[in-house]
Amino acid sequence: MLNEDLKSKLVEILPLISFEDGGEWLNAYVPPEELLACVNQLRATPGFDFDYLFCLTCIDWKTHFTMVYHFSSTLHRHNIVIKARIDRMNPEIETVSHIWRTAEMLEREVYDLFGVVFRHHPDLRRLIMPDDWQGWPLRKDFEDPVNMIKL
Amino acid sequence: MFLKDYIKDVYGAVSSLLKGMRMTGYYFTHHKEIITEQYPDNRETLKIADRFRGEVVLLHDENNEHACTGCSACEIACPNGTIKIINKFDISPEGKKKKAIDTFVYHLELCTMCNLCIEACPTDAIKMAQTFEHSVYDRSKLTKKLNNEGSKLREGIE
Amino acid sequence: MIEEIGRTTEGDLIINIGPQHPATHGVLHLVITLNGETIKKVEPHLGYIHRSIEKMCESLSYRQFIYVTSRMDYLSSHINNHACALCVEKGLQIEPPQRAQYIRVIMDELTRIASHELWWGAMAMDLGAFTPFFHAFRERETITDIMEKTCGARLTMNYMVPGGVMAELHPGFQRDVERFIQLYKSKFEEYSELVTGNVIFQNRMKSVGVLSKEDAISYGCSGPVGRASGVSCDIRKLYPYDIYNKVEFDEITETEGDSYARYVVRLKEIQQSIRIIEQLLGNIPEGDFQAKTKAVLKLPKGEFYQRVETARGELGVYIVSEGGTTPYRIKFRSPGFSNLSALEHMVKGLKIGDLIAAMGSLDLVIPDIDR
Amino acid sequence: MLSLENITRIIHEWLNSHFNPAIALDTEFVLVGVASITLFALLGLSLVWMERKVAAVMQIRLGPNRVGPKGIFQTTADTLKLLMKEGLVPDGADKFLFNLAPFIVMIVAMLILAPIAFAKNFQIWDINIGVLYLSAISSLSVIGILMAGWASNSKYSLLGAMRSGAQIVSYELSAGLSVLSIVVLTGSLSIKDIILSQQNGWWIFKAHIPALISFIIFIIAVTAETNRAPFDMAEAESELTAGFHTEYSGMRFALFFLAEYINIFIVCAIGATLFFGGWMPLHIGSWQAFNHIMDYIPSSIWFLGKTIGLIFLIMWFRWTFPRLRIDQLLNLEWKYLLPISMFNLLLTSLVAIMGWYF
Repeated sequence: MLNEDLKSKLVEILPLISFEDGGEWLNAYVPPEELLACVNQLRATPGFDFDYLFCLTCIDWKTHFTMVYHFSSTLHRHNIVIKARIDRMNPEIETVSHIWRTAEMLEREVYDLFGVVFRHHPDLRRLIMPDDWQGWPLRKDFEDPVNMIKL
Repeated sequence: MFLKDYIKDVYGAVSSLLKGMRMTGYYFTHHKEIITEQYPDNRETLKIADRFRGEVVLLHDENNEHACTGCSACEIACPNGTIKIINKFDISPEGKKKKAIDTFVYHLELCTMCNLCIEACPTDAIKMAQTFEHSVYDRSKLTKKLNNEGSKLREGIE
Repeated sequence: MIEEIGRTTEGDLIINIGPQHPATHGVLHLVITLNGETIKKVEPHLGYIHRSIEKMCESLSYRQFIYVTSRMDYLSSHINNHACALCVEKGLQIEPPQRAQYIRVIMDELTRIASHELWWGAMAMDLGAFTPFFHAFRERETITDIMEKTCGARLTMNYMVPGGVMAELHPGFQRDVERFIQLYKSKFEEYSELVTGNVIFQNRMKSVGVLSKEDAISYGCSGPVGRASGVSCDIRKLYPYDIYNKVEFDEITETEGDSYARYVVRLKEIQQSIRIIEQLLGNIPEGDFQAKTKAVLKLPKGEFYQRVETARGELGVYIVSEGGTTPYRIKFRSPGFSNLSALEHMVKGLKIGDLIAAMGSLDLVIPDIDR
Repeated sequence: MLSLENITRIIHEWLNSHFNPAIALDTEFVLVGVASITLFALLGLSLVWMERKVAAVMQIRLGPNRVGPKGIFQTTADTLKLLMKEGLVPDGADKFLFNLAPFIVMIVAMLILAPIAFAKNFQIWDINIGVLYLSAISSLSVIGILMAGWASNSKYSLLGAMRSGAQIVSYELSAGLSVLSIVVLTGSLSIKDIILSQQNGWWIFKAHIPALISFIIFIIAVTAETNRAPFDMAEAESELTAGFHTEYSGMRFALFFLAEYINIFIVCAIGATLFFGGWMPLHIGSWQAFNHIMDYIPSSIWFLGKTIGLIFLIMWFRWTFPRLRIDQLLNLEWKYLLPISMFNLLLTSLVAIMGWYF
């Protein structure tokens, strides 16, 4: 499905969605509380069938976080990027790990490096950093005075 | 029928194993297939590819002159802070101040041989040498001064 | 580890496979819960080789950050560099010259062959056969020699730059590659006689670590792992980059989804790679090997995503640019990370030996997972 | 002619003519003990070197080549290094059992040496139930391995030891049955009688098909019994790092390591004795001249040659095949080897009764 078709169909189903121009794929913003409903639609609606989550990450914009989900459909070969702005002080969002199993590890990674809490995640623990680590390393304001290598 | 399958199974299994043994047996009897290189003994005959990135060197010619103008392009291009260029100002006979390098510091221990400094150099003053035996007992020996003592900029290079 | 012990029932045996273990090929740490020899639970613990490449790249310029990505999946470093170069080119909206594209694709495929060769040997070694490992290195060695002659390094080449490749091909390149292809073809029979046909090997691999098509998609498996389960996920076919749309090759898919299928896919992929190289080698067009680019690259504000097919699967490079000389945020979607997440699902209820076979067939490179 | 037989006789006569018989016997005990320990050390070192060379050439490498000519002193150097290493005992290990285990394995390997005939009339102990003694003692080595695995207080070791236990107990059966088929043909349990019965031809030729089948089963079973690849489940370095001897270091590890090679030597010696006539030279029917030439080769060379041939075969297996999984290993024994060897025993009995052998 082409980006325009996707766009028009998406607006019908999800009125709260907004779009961003640019990029080769359709960039759609959803409110974080609507994310689960939105991705459920993307996964289940015939014609969309976004069954392949190939990238899940977070961007620290200093004022807020943006969760970025890259979906693809192995059936129709179309892609979409779903973004959700979340609060930086209290980052929380619903997990999608029950829909796409790969998200379980990816969300743990994002939790580990950004501190985004995924509600209803089955096993939200630190994945890469040690269990007793303090701080969220990939945030822009992260400073580690001990382990920093300065040239 | 069961017995036939059973025997067929056994036969197939044994023959596949014998095939593997034939292969290793071939190598056991053909010693010329051995590809080991006896490294420290074959230093003289060792061929290193002429583009092999071993370490950064500053080229000097027979008059102890190099082509480095001290423009710091390599220093900027380096992702690891491997290169530090310390400049000085020479006073030319006409009384003009001229920029020249004082020390070309090269930290071999930080270098990842990515070749970006060589690419960045506008005067082709530095290049990658093919040496690869860099191990030393003291880490400080890996910090090198690349310009020779008393060397100066070649004429005509700006 | 104390919490884990609390969560298991009595009679379970908890074993650490790794971080120092011969079968994990690096520092992967799996905490497995056993009942006798039967696996009940596998839990990967990562981070032993996490260098935070994503954070490092935020302070490196667009020319500089490419070399770091060689250190992610060090067995397909050319392809990683290719992905980054392509992503930067996408942002700059430049296209490398034809010659550069040809060279890039040939180098990619050579890297893929080298990676699969190494995997083949390591896979056999995981199953206890040592000899194939050395035989695999013999062929791989010729490829690394070719790389050394042209790129100057054997493993972390840093040969791709935005806008093309760093240097002209070595004069003897074509002859060397032809010689390698000849050597490989003469030795290919050995692979099947020594390993593939072996009855012990087949029994160890067949119907071990089965991953269904739905699960493979859900777990985000890509590359040979996905294709062995019947998912058509070859980025070279689906979203061709450079000149992949001009070459003829088959996308290898199997339907069984077991370790043996993954094995077969990789071996067949080597032959497809050779097919690609043979098509391109004689036809490299004359011209520049690098497009003219500015000394300091600045990407426009925006987001750029590039997918490529590495030897292990789909690598995604996601650059978020604020318009400066360095990326604002960079994310590498690494194939090994998603493939590893499917491991527990694959081996539940099997024996320890099967875990090793399944893990070997996933072709994990730990720096690729940790980044 | 200077042969091992003569040497022993001379020593025996000299001792008996100079001392009273009790002291002479005691001295002989000591001499035999010293000789067998020396043999152990030499065998262990040379077999490890051989293994490494065989492996290297099959893997298109050179192998050890720095210490001594062709690297023959490499293993000596390694052993010296192991001797100087600290022998660590892990925390929480059962110290007594942990220290005892390598010696048990070693002692068992030494005990099996007794009835083996190294040359003509050169045997430590010509016991009339030699074969029975062999199979009884060889199944003891599993105790040492289980002890090592249990006492180490390590999960890897425990798993390895348990695997080894299951494996050795099962493969004991088919090894025993295949040995039995030769006993059926010979009608004697004595090693000496078995060798003498092969004067006019080795059993593997004389008893054609049944002997060949039992030889193949024997080789597979003893490979499994000595924990060698493709049946090295107990050590399985890609699964259990080093299996039952994960926690061992220094000389204790070296004892395990040497015992493995001694065990290989012994089982191959048994195989050579039962199927290839031990020290008996190769005789072909009525070729008198050929037989005469063969007789000139000393009997000890014959024995060693055959044994090393079999050892090479086992090494060849190791460097060619991948490892089996534990359940496949037991399947192979109970579903394939055991039925075949039982059937083969019947066939052998039939051949023996009907006199269908040469």
